[in-house]
Amino acid sequence: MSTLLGRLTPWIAGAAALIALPHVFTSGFALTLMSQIGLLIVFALAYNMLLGQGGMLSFGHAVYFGLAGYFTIHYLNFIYEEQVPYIPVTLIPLLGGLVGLFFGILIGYVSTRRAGTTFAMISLGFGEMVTALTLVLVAIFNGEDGIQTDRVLGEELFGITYGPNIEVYYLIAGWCLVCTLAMFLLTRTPFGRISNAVRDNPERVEFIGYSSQRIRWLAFSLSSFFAGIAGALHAVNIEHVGFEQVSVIQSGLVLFMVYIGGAATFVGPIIGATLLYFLQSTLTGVTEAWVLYLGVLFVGVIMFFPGGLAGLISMHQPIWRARARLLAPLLVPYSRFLAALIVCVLGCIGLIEMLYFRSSRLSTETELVIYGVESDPFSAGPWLIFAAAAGLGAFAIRKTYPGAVSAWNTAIADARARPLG
Amino acid sequence: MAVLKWLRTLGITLPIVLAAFSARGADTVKLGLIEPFSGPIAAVGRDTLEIFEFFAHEVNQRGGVLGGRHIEIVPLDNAMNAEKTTQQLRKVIDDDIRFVSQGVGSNHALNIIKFLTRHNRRNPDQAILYLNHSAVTTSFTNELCSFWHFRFDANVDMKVAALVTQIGRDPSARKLYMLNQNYAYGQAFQAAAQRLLAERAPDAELVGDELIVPFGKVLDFTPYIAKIKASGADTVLTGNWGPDLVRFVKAAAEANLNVAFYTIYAGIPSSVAGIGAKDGIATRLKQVTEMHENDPLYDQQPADLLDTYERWRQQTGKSVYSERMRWTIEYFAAALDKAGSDDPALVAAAMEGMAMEGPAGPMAMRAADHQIIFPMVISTMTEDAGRPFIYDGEDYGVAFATDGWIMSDAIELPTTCEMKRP
Amino acid sequence: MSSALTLAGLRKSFGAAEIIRGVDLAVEDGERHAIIGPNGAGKSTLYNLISGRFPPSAGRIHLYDTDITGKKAFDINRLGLTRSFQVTNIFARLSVLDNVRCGCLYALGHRYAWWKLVGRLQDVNEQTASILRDIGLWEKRELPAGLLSYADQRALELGIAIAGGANVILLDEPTAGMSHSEVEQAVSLIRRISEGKTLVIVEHDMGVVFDLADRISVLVYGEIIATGTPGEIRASTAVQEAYLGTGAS
Amino acid sequence: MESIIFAMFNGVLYGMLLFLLASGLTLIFSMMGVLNFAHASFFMLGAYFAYQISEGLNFWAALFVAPVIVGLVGAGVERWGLRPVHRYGHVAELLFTFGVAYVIEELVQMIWGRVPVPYEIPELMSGALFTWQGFDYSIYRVFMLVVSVVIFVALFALLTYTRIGLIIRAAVSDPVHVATLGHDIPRIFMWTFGFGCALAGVAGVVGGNVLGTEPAMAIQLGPIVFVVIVIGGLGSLGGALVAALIIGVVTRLAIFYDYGLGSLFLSLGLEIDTAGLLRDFTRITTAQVAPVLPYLMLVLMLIFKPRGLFGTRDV
Repeated sequence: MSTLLGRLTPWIAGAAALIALPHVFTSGFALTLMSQIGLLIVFALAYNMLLGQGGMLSFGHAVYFGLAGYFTIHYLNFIYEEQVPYIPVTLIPLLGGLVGLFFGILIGYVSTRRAGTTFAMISLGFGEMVTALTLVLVAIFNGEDGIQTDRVLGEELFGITYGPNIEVYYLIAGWCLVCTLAMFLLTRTPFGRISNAVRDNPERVEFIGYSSQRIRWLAFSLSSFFAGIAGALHAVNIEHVGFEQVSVIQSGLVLFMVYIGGAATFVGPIIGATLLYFLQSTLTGVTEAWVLYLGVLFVGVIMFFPGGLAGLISMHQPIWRARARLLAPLLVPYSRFLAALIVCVLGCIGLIEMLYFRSSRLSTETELVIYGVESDPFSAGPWLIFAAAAGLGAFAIRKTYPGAVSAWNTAIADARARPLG
Repeated sequence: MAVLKWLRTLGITLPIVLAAFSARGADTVKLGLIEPFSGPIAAVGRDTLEIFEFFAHEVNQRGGVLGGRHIEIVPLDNAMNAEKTTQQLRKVIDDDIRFVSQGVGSNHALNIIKFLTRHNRRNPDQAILYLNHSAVTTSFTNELCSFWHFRFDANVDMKVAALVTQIGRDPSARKLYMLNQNYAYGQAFQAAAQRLLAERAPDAELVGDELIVPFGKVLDFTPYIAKIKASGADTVLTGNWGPDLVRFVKAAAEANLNVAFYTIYAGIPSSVAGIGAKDGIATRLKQVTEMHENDPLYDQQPADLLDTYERWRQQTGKSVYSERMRWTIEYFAAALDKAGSDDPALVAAAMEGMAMEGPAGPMAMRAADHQIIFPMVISTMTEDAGRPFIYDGEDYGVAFATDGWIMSDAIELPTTCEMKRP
Repeated sequence: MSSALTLAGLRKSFGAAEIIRGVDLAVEDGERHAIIGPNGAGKSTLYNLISGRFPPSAGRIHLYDTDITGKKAFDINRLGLTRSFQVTNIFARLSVLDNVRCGCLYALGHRYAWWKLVGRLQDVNEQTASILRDIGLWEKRELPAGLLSYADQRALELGIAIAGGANVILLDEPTAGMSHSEVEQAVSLIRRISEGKTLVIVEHDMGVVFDLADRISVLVYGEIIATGTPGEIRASTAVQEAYLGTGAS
Repeated sequence: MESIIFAMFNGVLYGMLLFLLASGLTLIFSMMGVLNFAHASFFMLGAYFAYQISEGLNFWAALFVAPVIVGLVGAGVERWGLRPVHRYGHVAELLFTFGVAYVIEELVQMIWGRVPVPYEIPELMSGALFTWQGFDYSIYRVFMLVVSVVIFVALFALLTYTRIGLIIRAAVSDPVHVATLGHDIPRIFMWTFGFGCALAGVAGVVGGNVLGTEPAMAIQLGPIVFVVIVIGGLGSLGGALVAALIIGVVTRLAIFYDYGLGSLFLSLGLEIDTAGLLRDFTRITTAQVAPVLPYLMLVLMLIFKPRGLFGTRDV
């Protein structure tokens, strides 16, 4: 019983957090932010069924997210016009999931015949094609304007109308929890394990009785199902869907979320979706260079931490499990490295902000405040300071990095040397 | 050289900002500006912000509104993404901002209209008013019209009406070729032109009518140029903007296609910069606007307005190319004063029917649908016609010269709006 | 007597080069059959043809009475033929346990199931555990397979191959690169797991071959020049000349 | 008949520009197995560098200097970016270049601003060379064609007949072996990548002034280039050429023979409600969907011939 309780603990804690959050952050902005994060978590986890679990890199997964969104909006509008059977809004996401599943099965059949780079290119091709079609088929997609709806269909269970945003938040939170649990359990099924096996070694799988193509197709379809649920939730939350939602930009964003969060672990996409969307929503108002920072972060993660943020955490898990005290010797070398990293990053940010200010400043903006200090990008002082910080930081990174690595190596070797228990 | 320019502008603007900062503490009337300030078309959003801040500052310098309160522009980035627009609207509600403006992207405009319709119905005490400075979809002041929406730009149909009227006057426009972007806006342009051509330009024959996949998907326009050439057209009428306009015009110029281009958006900075002087002049590129700097009427504007324009050019290194954004602020200020309150419902009521002196005669905010009606001018890109087009301090070596004015009566179209007032 | 595996007139060309030049071979049900030959004789290619990695250019392959010529690898596997690889071919990021588990899922009828949890599949758990103990990796079951030592990875390779309980097992140089003591362990392991099954083994270590095999076939330049008991092969002058002779002297 | 030839000639002109872009991508892919998502970004860099250089000097200086700079940037990206990622496999490399594309786009905006730059065709070549069907072909159009053909021939000759080509081809099929012969494979890869990027740079120099030089040009052009090399068969230079020409000609013909899909549906006996949600299908013409056709061809190709026209190997 205690192990069952232990396993359920994270889920109960997660549910409790989802219930409590809107009482902590009460503003409408925060509520929208959390609602979006909730549905993006579903989308990111769905995407990771491809990338992290199945080894398929897709540049066009927003297609299923967006098409489900379009369908949802149309369906809600049709309910108003009484052309289709009534479905309560609570269950509408399921409908979106089925739409995603339908297109996933259809398009997946063609695209999963190949893996690796070719698969990536096909997904890009489909993404481009569907985006172009949303602009051409005006009656269905209404071009750039997109389509709108009113999510309030009337009273449902317990008098919920989904008029107030808090009700939509709880709708999303509920679906997010259910989908997360479902996708987590999926990783523990025969399908989930073989999907991992296909990722690691598609050829070998063929010699233990499995068609790797069939597995990819199944993974693709199921992933599209969950992406469809996320798309429907998005449509209900925003009451609008437009071509941005199917576009390659949206696909790229979810890729960034999953990869930066960490594709190799289950929680990675959750971390990535939360962190990136939060940063995106708050930083865009602060700095113009946000997209550049995002790109650099992404490239940096690929080059230095291919496991993503969650990977950084989970690489310490064996040490932690073996003996928590083994983590202690890591503290000093890690903080040295971190300090160097922070100095370098702060210096670089300063330089970039000044460059942006010089190239695209508005005449109504006359001063640049970096880290609370007014920095004049037209005098040498700030340039020298930030360049020095960046340079010294980079130098210090080179000096401290090997120390951090060797500390980890020692710790992990110690941890592995201990018997299983 | 560039550094010098920056230093110069810094010297000019520093006192203004200091003044602005001293005003920050006071109780301001906030106007949220929801535009893309990041992402691929951030330039358009940021230009808008600059104009709004500049002219809001002008109003504040004159003594502000409502007996000394200042107008504060609150930039809200939507990154050209619909969900971000909604999110920013919720922020607007959080921060108790009661007036918003937007204009880049009619999809966002539509979202704002729908959102505010719902919000204002549910929360009449916290109603929010939307001042649309540039989103041109005609239906916003027809079947989708709302009491909470005011448009300070001509809609597509009106702009097409102006262009078609001018084509009717142009004796060299005999064979007309239309090419538009295949989405809501381009189709509306096409439909309006088809409707108005027979009536206003009976001598012009429509020899081609084409729709293309929009948003930069067409990389090479030469096949279209070949078709235009084969059709014998002497005039092209297009609503294209962005890369779809730039590549179209450049391809025509390169093939020495001898036609005149009637467009809406040839004169905005990204078009001028992308097309360049040589190709623009070769294709006799025309635009329809509310005003331009080289029109004879320009110099007859009130002296203080000319002063303001001159300051604008000095401070920003940019030409004056969107008068309507100035009006938006002016209307806003005048309506606040007329209402004597910053209650959006009262301000909206005050704005209805409000008249103001435009650059070429009176203009009015039609009460029936909240569409502004004003005279428009068609102008052609030329090499030298007085004030050259400048942007970010760069002189593009071109200017626009007036072809003719289309007065309000020719632009004013009937509306189907059934306005519901609270 | 029924044959477990029958090759008839098998040929394979890559471009102009013919690698397999008409192989006829019948492996009896339940026997341990070794295929030996110099490097480049086409042993791995022969395995690839049998297991369905490539289709043959000509000829037929039968698994018992079923014609498996040109069938897909997974179809052949489902009919009861499994193989290991000369170059270690495992699922590097999965745990050792999951590697073996994946090997038996299909055979135990769980196929593509996405509605059952692997942890709850009693039959799979039991079979996985018994194979892990057999190959001596039970203690290391939670390690990612990529972190295993070379010898352990070879053992795991074998474990994945036999996990499905296939009747016909093709092993490709299972002891390659092992130390002397490791080889001994491997041989006893192979003997154990092939009990009651049909085994075909390609091997360079002649000790292993003569120790294990009931019969031996000699493949030289894409042709089988001799088939017989270890004694017959040892005595064959043709084999001596073509192959063993060079090795013996 | 002449109009068909005319449309096809236009298609060839456009196709050769596509090929010019695709050639560098194909080269990099066939040597390194890396699909460079940032390829169109290097194309964009070529256009911007060319603009900057032709502002200061002239077009001819830009034509030779800009690609060299782009090539050096590309080699730098390979040396300090791609090489460390190599050990994580091709998908990681693809992701890396995807990220690089983002970064380059932002850097371009940071340096040159967010509006297009006025990079124009040199005065000398903007005149008409000949007129066909009343359509003036500028000297520049033909110049572009010549550059593309020269590059194709030179590349082909380089790979087929020179020692470097031999080493490069050997390095692809058996890198370990070539390394034991004393060739520095990482170095070869670095310069291959740089050279491929330089080719994209050349395309940027000659294409930037025709297409318009702006920050979004990479993202608009990138996907179509991938379509070219996938249809042609990954890694096949000849395939890329044929695919580029096919795409050029097909899209041209689709615009020229403006055929309505509605009439196609009618001839198939399908009736579509002209007011319903599917009404657009009756209205659409082939000209309107011309830019989508390459993607459609890509999908069809992958269904019926997954390796592409001339592809010899899987990815």
